[in-house]
Amino acid sequence: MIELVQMEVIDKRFPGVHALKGVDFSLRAGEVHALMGENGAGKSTLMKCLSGVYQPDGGRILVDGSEVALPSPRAAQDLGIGIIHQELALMRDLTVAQNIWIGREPRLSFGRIDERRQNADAAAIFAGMNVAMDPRAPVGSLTIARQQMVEIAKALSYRSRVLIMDEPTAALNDSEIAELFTIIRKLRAEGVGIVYISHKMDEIREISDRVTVMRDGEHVGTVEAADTPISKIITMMVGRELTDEAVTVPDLTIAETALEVRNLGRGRDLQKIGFSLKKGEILGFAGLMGAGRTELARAIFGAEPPDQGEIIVHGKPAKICTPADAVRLGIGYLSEDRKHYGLALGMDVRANIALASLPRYADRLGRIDEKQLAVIARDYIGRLAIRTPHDRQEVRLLSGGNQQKVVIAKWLLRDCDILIFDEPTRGIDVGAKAEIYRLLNDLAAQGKAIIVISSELPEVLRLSHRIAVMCEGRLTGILPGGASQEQIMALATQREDIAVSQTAGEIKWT
Amino acid sequence: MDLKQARRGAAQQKLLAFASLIVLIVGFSLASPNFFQVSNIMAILQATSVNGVLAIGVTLIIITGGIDLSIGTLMTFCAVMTGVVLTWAGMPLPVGVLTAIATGAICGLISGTFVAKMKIPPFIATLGMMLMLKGLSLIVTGTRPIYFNDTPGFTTIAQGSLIGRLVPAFPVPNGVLILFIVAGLVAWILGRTVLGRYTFALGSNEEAVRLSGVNTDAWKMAIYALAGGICGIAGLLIASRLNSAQPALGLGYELEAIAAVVIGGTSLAGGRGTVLGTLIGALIMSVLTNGLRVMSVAPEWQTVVTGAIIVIAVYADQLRRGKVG
Amino acid sequence: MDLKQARRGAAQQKLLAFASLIVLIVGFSLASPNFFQVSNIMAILQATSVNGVLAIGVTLIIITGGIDLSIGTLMTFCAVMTGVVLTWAGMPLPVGVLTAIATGAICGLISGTFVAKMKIPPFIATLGMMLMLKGLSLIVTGTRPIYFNDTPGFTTIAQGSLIGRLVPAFPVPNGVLILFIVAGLVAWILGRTVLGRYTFALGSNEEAVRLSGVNTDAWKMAIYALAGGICGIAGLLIASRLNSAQPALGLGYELEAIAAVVIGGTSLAGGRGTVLGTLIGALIMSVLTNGLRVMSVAPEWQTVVTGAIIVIAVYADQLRRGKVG
Amino acid sequence: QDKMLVPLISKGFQHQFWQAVKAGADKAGEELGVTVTFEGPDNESQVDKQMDMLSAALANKPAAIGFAALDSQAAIPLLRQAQEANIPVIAFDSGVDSDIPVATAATDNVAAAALAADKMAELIGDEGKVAVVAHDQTSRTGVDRSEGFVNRMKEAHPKVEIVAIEYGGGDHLKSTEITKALLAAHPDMKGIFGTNEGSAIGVVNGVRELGAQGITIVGYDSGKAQTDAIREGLMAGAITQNPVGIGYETVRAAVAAAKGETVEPVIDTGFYWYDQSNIDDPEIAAVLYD
Ligand SMILES: Nc1ncnc2c1ncn2[C@@H]1O[C@H](COP(=O)(O)OP(=O)(O)OP(=O)(O)O)[C@@H](O)[C@H]1O
Ligand SMILES: Nc1ncnc2c1ncn2[C@@H]1O[C@H](COP(=O)(O)OP(=O)(O)OP(=O)(O)O)[C@@H](O)[C@H]1O
Ligand SMILES: [Mg+2]
Ligand SMILES: [Mg+2]
Repeated sequence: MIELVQMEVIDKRFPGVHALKGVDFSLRAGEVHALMGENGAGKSTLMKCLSGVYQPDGGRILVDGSEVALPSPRAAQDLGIGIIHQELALMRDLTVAQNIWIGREPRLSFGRIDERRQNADAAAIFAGMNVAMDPRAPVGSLTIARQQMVEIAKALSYRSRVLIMDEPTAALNDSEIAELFTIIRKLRAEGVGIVYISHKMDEIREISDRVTVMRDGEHVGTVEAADTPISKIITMMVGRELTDEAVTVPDLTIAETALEVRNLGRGRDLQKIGFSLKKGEILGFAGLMGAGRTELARAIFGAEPPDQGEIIVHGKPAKICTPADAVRLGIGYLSEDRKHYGLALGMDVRANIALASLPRYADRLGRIDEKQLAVIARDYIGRLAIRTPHDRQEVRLLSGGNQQKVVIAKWLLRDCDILIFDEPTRGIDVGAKAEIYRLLNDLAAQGKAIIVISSELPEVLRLSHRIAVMCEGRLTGILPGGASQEQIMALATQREDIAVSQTAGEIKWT
Repeated sequence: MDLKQARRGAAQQKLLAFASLIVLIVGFSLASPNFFQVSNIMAILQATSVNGVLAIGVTLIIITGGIDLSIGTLMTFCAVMTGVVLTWAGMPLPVGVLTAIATGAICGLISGTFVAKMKIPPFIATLGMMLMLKGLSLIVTGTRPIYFNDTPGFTTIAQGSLIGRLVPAFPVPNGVLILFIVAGLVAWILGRTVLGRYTFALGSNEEAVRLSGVNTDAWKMAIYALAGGICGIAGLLIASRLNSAQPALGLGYELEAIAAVVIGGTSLAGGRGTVLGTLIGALIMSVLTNGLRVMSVAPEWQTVVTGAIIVIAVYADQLRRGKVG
Repeated sequence: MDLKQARRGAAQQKLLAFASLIVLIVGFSLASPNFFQVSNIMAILQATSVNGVLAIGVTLIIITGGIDLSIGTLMTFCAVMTGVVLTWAGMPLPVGVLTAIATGAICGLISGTFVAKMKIPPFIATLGMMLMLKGLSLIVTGTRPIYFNDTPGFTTIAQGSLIGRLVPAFPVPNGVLILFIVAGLVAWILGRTVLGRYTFALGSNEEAVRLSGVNTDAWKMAIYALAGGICGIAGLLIASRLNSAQPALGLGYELEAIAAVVIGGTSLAGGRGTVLGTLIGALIMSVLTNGLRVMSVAPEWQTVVTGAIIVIAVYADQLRRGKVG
Repeated sequence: QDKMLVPLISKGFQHQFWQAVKAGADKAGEELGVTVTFEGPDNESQVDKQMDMLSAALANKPAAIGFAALDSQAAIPLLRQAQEANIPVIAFDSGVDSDIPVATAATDNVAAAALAADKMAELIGDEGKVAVVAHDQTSRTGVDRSEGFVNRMKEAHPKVEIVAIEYGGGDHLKSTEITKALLAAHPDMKGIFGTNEGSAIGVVNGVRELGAQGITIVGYDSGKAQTDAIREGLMAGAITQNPVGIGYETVRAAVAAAKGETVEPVIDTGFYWYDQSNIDDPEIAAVLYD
């Protein structure tokens, strides 16, 4: 049987990095082929070779059994190969529809664009995806999750024979993931070959037919998904077994309150939010996409100050107008959008890790103690297993997951008393995820107060001592740790017009 | 619903962008009775025409995230080539018009090739062009102006008034008419056509456009060529106004045009911008210069006041957009 | 190991960055026996000093992703204020030196405030400053130059030669010494200090820096003030060379300085840049101008050749970095 | 507003020379009781900027206008507009090729530069290499002065070789660098002519910085730096026009024309050679400015 795509002994080097070491990969028509591996294993690089973004240094690529040259993304598209890139490749100043149809605009005479048809076509795609999206909204104004939906819609619009999805669900919530899977199943039935990259193990189980695992730029093995247990795949990926721990809720009755938020609000995005957070506590925030969790975090952190309400830090009312104020008070915020809000991509790993703590490592003349920073950077690179040739590598050259680890390292080094992590494990592999969970638990044990916002319910459940749930800019309830998924979902979908009756755990309504 | 609100907001914003301009006009009218006279208003419009056309051309390039420093000397070079064709070779007027536009487009294409194919930063590519064209204009003309005395009707290109013939009360010079036609055309291109779409897309995220399979290099070159052609029109206008091609002219015009673009709200980072904004920016600058002159402000104070008002106008704009807390 | 390799690569690159410069120098030396003479080399260095210092100042701002058009007229304004203090008020020399630097720093701080606090795009903020300072220099002086005849030793700031006294064979003028001291200092600030680190970080991703809890506005203002202070030094140099503060000078110097920065490989998009590159860029420009003059190339051809060589030099640089396929 | 308004549109305003013209114009304005305004573009290539200034001046309905044309042809439509509005135009500094101006108060730059050439030749012994550092390659004054100098040399002093004409835009620093490059290229250079104040001072600076000996410098216009250089002996001498006189005569003629009196069509304000020997003569001192 002729494979739809056959990649043979693909080799790719970057300065200082041997990213692909003779990797084989094949894709059949009508299958979902999961590509797994730790951060920096070479998954994205392999797929960029297949989609014409990179030219491999060695090996060959066959489509329908004949060797092809892929000198440009255009060439790949012409062969029916479409890709959703891990790092969103969108034009922020253009609208949703304009982004989707870029390069293939429906034209009228004189090079005019048929804007109406373009919008209608885009709307049709979103209708097919079961997503409510205005095709005329500028992409820059969307949250990262919704931008991800745009990327998916764009990839679907190509009607490709080969569809590569590089972590399409990293920013998505369970319900959106479910919608996406419906689409994927439909495409599979139509005979489309799909390469699916994800770090979410449960998804692999659910959607994939075959699984290929990569490690350190090498092909480890390809197995049938149906008869391979997840633990086996994990072992193939990380070379060891991982044990999954359950959350243990510590007794915090005598602990001091670190942060208290009262009646916080801003316009319609955030309404009358109140909660408190104790030292040593991990408070999880759950909610659907657009519930306002990010907005809340940004409001507390002073990135976009609230219109009303009080924030009390360590028992004292605080006035937080800028992030600098927040950090001075010992509050740190790890953004969900690392590319735009987390990293100075053109700077090296060391500088990024130090970015929030520089003055601490400088003398009175402002001289930076580079030696010490180097030691620290290497320490974090080791502890978080950041895959980089050295600590002076530019961050933009790291794989997505490794970039995320750099942002985490930045906030760990800053050593804040109150830490807000917004989607901290986005794009991070299972091994490293376990490591980060352990780190968060340790921090809590040291008496730090931690907020974790996550769209992955298992993550919220695995970490949180208490679980706050938001819906449409309101805090609909706070559940105790270990609550069931159903309880959370009930609160997450509690619309404003439905009277608030059910409460679980302590809820502050003001 | 939300979208409608947003649209209404945007429209209001555009209307408000006139605010600084209106304030200036009202202020000067109150300060001097000679300011708000038909002939002076026409003089202001006429003074806007060349800078306005240049600014519209460079708006295109700035939206792609680039910059063009050669527009001033390119304008001159186009004027010179027109002089060569019309006065020295004695060709008929339409050939001269075509020469100006073609010269501009070709030089723009060369700049575009430097930028797109040779990956030379736009600043350097067009700085090089600026110097080369400056020298070439002097070399071609032998450093002397070329006069258009032998081409009847040449001065009417900018100085005549088609509108004035129809409506004698509004003797809008043709140069201004041409400015508005160019503005309309470019606004249409930007808003409705594929070229315009790619202009914005390139400035927004060039890599993403390339990854979408678009031949970004070719489009970029097309945009530079278009901008060059527009500089050619500016060359015609200035030549017609001065009834001569002045080979030493042009240096410094790029700064003025870029200033008009930026005052008009287009970001030098690329990805956004409007022709209307540029037009308003250019008008603000010429109203300011003319008004201060009519008020007989001492020239050294004119510069100070111009600088201050530019800063204030843009600050007001930022306040309005809610960018400043 | 990998790191070492990377470092060696970077070092090689830096060495190679001299390539265009070396090619130019060798070329001119072969073309004219009068070019490679101690006195002419000193003249080239001296000619680099003012532009070089300005370029180093604006390098800082360009790395933050900004631009400063006011450097030329600010330099003049600093010279004028020094004249006011030294000649009109008869203060001693060190007060004059301090005045120049302080004036520059204060004006830089004002530009920085426009940019950081009032969110005015740097292009407009500094364009406004440029015009205001231009006018102010004329107003303060009453459009007359201020001479430094009453301040003994003022001309030695740029024209004397400390090194020449020690090593008579190398009469490096003090102006050049000052250029290199400024270069070393700024390179140190950029490479080793918190201020330098934030300069790069602001240009790389300002929002990320702000969300790291850094008071970005304050740092940005500090950077503009530092750059302004450096313009003050340039003002001292030019005043010392001309033994006078010429109020009408300065316009156009900004473009030359920015060109040196960009030729030196600093990106106008911000986030990257080196002082060494800027220095080389400034040297390329003055070697080019001087060499063409020494070769007695006709002035109009000088501009053409300069434009072409700038483009070629940067293209060679892009080839070397493997940016062009 | 009963006072007469007489705007002067010049070729510049920042240079000392133009300030001296302005001073003369202001003096006449005071004496005759009229309001004088003075304006000009930043440099002499900005022909169209000057047009805009002229039209703004016309908008104020002046009694008469003084105009130093950067390009006479280009100004004709506006001058015609002035004529139609019965606003008399007085040309100053250099003539306007048209019959619209009722009078012209100007210096004969060609003749003045020729005098500079004669003096230069005399000072260097009628042979050797000479260079020109000019302020502008295209403006009337720039062309007249450099060509006047060069042509006179060719005609009357064939053994003097003009080795280079460079243009420094009247910028002191650029002219300094040019001079240094010229001296590097021609170590046997005998003399340099600077065609305006900025160029001449630049030449003096360049020679001083290099410490070159035996270079004969001839300048143009005055200003403190130039008069100092002449007193010190660094500069051999210079041509001076009578800028104060130009300004004064322009306004005087403008007022006369506005009142309908007849005015002399050509007012030659003259030029002078000055050097160490006559710099303090009252006749010379009166036309120098600093
Ligand atoms: N342009 C580049 N220059 C240098 N190194 C690169 C470049 N692109 C990728 N790399 C390196 O190649 C390796 C493989 O990266 P890749 O992005 O393929 O990883 P990945 O498997 O997709 O990881 P993740 O799960 O984190 O997305 C990484 O070590 C990365 O740092
Ligand atoms: N479906 C939607 N329609 C319109 N706007 C939305 C939608 N989803 C999100 N938004 C925008 O996002 C804002 C809240 O998003 P925010 O990022 O704070 O939510 P979140 O709970 O963190 O979800 P996410 O998982 O997207 O990060 C809303 O105020 C709204 O402007
Ligand atoms: Mg990846
Ligand atoms: Mg969020």
